[in-house]
Amino acid sequence: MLTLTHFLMLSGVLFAISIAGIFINRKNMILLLMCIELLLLSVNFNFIAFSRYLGDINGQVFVFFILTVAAAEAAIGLAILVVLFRTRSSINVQDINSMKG
Amino acid sequence: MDNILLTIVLSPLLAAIIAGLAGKQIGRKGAHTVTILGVAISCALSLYVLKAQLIDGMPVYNETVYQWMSVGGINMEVGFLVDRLTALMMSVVTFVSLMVHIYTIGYMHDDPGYQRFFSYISLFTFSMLMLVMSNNFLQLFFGWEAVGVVSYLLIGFWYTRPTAIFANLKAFLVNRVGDFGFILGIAAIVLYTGSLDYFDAFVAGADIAGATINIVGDSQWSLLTVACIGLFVGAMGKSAQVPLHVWLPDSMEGPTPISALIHAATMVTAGVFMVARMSPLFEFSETALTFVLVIGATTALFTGFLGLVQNDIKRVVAYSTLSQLGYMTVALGASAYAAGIFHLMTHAFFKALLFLAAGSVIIALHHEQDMRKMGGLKKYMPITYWTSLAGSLALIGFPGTAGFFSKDALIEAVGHSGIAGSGYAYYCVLAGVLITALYSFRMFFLVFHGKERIDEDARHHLHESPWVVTLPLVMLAIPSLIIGWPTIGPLLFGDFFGDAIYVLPVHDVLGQLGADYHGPVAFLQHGLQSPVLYLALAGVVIAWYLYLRNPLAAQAIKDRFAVIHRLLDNKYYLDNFNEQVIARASRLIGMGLWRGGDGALIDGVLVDGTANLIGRIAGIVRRVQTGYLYHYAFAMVIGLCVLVGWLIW
Amino acid sequence: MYELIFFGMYAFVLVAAAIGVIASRNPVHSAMFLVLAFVASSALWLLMEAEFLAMTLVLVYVGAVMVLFLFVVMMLDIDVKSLRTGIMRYAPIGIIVAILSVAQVWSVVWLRNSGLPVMARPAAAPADYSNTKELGAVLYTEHVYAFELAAFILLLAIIAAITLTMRRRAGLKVQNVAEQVAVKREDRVRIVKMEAESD
Amino acid sequence: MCAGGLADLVAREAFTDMGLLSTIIWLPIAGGVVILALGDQRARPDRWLALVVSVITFALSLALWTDFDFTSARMQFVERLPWINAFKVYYYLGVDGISTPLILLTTFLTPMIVIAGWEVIKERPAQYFAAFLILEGLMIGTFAALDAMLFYVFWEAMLIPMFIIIGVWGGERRVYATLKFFLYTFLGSVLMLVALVYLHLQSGSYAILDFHNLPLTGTEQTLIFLAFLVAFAVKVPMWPVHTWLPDAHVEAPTGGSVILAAVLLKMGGYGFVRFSLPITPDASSALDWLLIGLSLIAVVYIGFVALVQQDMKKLIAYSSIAHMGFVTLGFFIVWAILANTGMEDLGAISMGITGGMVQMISHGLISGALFLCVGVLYDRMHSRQIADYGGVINTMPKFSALLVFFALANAGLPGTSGFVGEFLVILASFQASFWYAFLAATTLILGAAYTLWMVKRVVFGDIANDNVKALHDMNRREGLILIVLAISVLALGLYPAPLVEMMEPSINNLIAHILQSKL
Repeated sequence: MLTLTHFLMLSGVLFAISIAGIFINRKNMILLLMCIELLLLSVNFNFIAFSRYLGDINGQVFVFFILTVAAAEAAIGLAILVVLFRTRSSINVQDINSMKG
Repeated sequence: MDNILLTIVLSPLLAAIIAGLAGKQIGRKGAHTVTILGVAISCALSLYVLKAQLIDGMPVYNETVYQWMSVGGINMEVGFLVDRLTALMMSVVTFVSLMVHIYTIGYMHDDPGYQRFFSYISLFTFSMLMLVMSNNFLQLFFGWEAVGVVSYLLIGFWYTRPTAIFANLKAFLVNRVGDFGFILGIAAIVLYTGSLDYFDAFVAGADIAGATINIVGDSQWSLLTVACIGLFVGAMGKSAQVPLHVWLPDSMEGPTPISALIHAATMVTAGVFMVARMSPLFEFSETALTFVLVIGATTALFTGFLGLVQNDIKRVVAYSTLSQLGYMTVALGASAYAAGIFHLMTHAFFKALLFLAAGSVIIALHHEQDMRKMGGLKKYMPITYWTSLAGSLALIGFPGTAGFFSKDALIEAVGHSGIAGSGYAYYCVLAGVLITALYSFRMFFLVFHGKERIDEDARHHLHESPWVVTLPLVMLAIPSLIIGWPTIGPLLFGDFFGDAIYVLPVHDVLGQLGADYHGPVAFLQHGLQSPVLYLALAGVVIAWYLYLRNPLAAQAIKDRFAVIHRLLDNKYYLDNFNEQVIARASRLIGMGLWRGGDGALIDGVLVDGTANLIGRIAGIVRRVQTGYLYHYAFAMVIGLCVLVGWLIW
Repeated sequence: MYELIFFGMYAFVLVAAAIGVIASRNPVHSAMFLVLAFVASSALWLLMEAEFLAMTLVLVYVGAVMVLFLFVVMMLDIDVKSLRTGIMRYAPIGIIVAILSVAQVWSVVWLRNSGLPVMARPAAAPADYSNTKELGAVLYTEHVYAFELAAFILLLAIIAAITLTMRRRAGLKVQNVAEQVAVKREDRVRIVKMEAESD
Repeated sequence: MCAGGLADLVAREAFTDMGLLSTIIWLPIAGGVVILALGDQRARPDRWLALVVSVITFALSLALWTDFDFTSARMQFVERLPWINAFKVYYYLGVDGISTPLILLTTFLTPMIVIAGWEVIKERPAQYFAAFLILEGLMIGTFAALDAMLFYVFWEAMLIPMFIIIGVWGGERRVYATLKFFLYTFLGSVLMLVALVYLHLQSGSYAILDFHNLPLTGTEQTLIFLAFLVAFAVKVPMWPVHTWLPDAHVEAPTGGSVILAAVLLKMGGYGFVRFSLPITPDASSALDWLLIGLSLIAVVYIGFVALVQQDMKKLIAYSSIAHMGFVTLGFFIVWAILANTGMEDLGAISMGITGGMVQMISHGLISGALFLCVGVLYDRMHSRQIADYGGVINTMPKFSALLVFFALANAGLPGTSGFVGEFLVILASFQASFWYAFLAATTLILGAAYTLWMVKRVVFGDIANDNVKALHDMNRREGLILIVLAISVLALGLYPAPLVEMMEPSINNLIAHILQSKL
């Protein structure tokens, strides 16, 4: 029997993997962006699963919006990345430290 | 009457405005024409008002011109109170002012600030009239300050001279110290009467005496005494009484005409006038009267001493003014208000005369003021010589001159007074007579007699002054000599002042003298027997001996009493005290409060201290903020984990 | 039963792909793994009868966003080596946090199964059911404001991306259309008065 | 006047349309925005537009005076529109005898500032003029707002243009000064916001007039009073939270100093009479010793500090603090008078509060004029140090005459407006205690000392150096503004009755209100 639990656990695992990814690939900005995509994916999983099991279509609407925003975020994030690379020839997060007091 | 009074006040003001603002357009001639015209109108109308008061029996005029404002039921108005006292003052002020205006044409004729000067002195006339004609304390204060300001402007008339601008600041500040007391005195009266009007205060005079005020601890002071002393502190500032007299000698930095007008004849007597005007209040406070008496007596004698050692001709006259102001004040303290006013009037004439004569000498010598560089001017400047002689005789109280009548009566009155301190005051004024004669004739002899010590090139140009200078001298010499004869009777012993001056029967020394009064001639005869005359003559003789006959003796005395001479030369070290102690202490306090209070304590500890504290804490905390994005991300994620863990626990 | 098998299969692929994303040395590989993860999720979403979103995920993400990623990854000359130095420094914490979060999810949904597992599985939708239509029905009515806003955000993202990355290189020859249109006769033709030559 | 009167002063149901007050608030703001939009152009339309707008605003504001009902304490020219319904916030404007003079002062001074900056501002002039116009609208709004939220919005919004004015056109240490200015004032006003919100929660309304009638316990009053005190004391500014003012003044451009001294400081005084006194009368009564003490410290302490200043602007700034001490002294002397005279001596109380109000108006004119004078000198010599001057009168006689006049007015010369307030407050404080009056009256000496000493060193004397020698007298533009100010200072000094009459009903009403205990 395929239950909600399956999906929730799957999304939890996915979430955990992407968090681990953030820790591991902390310097590589592209991978960070990818990990964020994965995070959002796991969230979407939850939304769709609940939408399905609770019979509420609004959950899917939410996913729709998340996808939109995520796409926009990816576009801008990559644009920033490109600009960053142009100015610093590196996408190492360690180099982006002007926030350091 | 309204229109006449308004014209009296406003015509000098209008003239001042025209000369001041349109000075360039109307030129020199226009400026002096318009201002003299303004003051002449004023003078003529003042005399008319005096006549109306004296002869036509005009009732006391007391009307409001306009309401300045009304706050909390207290009406603050501008209005005129014209009685005989006011009318007399108006006449004296406008007459002397007119003389000074005319004199100025000659004295200032080559000064670039010609129009400005005329504007100022007309403005002064306006202010002084506002002061004497006021019917309430507000306007009195207005006039009081306004004359102070014009005096400030005039002392600093030659604004490029460092001494002049020092003197005018000093004059203004010392006067402000007086005004400080003055405004407190006014406030004390308002506290009781709830009104600024003279009459409300006068009517309540006896009642206020009963009221008390809590000042130090639980001791109850008489409100009236506080008010009167406050008012008198104002008078001390304006009328240059010890210890607030220090500004007057320095004020001689101003042009001589204003020394005559403001610092001899009119403004400095405002305090005397004011106390006389407030007689219904002062009468009820013995303490205040004693205070007045002692201050006046001290001023009369001790500033006279200073006149002995001065070499600047104007300063000698200035110290003699101080001394004479002391005399007037003594009269006020002895409740002989009429005598004070009488002396004020005669003094206005002869002191203005002496100043103008000094000015005449000064211009003849091209602004040389040091008496050691004069001498023997008699033959060069006969008119000035004779008029000076008249002035000096009047000053020392030579029998028959105006000064004789006023001073003699004044001293007699003090002698009869029973107010505490009158004994001290009596000896002070008697000794003062000798001193007065001494320094007056020292100056007279040094300037007009003896060896000529004049610069060679100055001697070539030496000649009598033009008529615009000598005319006022003559015009002032005449009243200086004779005005005492017709006026002593009504002014002192008659009913001249009517209700304007109020004296309690207990204090009425003039009334006692009046019992023995049988006309001026008899007064003169009586005067011949009093010590006053002989003291004055002794003074003249000593002066003659020391400065004409045997100048070496003067030097010997100076050497013998070097300590005293140094004390006098340094004006009892009062100026040094003011500058070194008071002024410096003020600056030090200011510096301390600024650097210490504002800078170190408030800004340093409170403001910047807080900022620094935050900065320091932030300095520790900011190490957490590595600036690496992933550290923030880690923190978020770990925080999320902790939060969720806490939630599901 | 088939569903469970399919779920297991795709879930395995998804997890494996996700691990591949975070673990592979080459960013290109990561991107490819991410594509795989998306496709697997899309299949899982189909299992949950979210057809429209599943398709959108494939179209938008795999088709557009991931291509973008790939472009960027390939275009930029990234020094992968330096990025991978010290990679294991934070790995322990990462793994601990990951395990912790899995444990937390697990504890919520499994151990303290607060009624969730027993929630009845909804019946499959009938054949004429259109997920797209359902979604559209709420999207254009209830959520129309949000929808418009999303459109606006996308527009903003486009503009932002363009303005961020656009640059004018020096020496590049470009047309300035506005200047061309605004040109005046005086700028181009100069009429010179000359004496007529006699011969 | 019944004590519950203030709330009845306005017909509450009336939802009136936008009217005169809105016009004079928004016209300058709109003008400012237009100027910003036009930007700097060679033809300099900005300054002409600024001048026209500010003059029109002033002309319109004169209607506040001509149409003012001098007999009533009611709010006049009331406008009330719903704004944020959920919180019962209204766009609620109205003026009485207390706020009208301050509004007129604002509209009167703004054209002066525009003219003063005419040729002087070289850098971003359009933004400069726009900032002042917007500031003008916001200041009028603050004085006219009868809704606490609206008041707060205007109050805080004012900081922005002022911050920009000092920060952009200021002197060398402008960053330090602006930061200090901003933090000080902001800290104060945040506490005020807390108090306002609390009052709203208690009364269910944001109308200031409702706050006036709100019964509050002693503790509540004390806390609210202290919150207000911080806000207003910073603005006034009172000792010891005054140190931002000298710095801000020194760094601000001339126009900024003028508006800061002339109007912004009055916000604090206005706040005391509009908020502290009527909303928390019992706390004001209980804590009046604190306010009187601080005011007297301001008069004496600051007087000494002003004496030793080397910088003209700093000196005038310190003298402003001392003069504002008179304002707060006049406001809070009320209970001391009652305690001393033992009777309901409303006359003296009214003298104190009226004196404080008149002092605010007068100080606005005089300090504004003095800052303009320093500006005239600064534009020529680029120095504010007294030591760099000397003998200015030789080269600038007309200017010197005006400077001396304003200096004397600053020293409280009778016949100028500076005297009126000081006189009334000294009279009133004597009713409370001899020593209060004694300390207050020291300003006669100190005020004259620091002002005239500066005048002596700057104006009089021989020409001090070649720079002074090269000075040229003021031009027509400078002459115009200074003469207009001189005339108004003189007019107010010689005939203050219209001003006092305008304030009288409102002040009487205020007194009746604050003497009624809320406990």
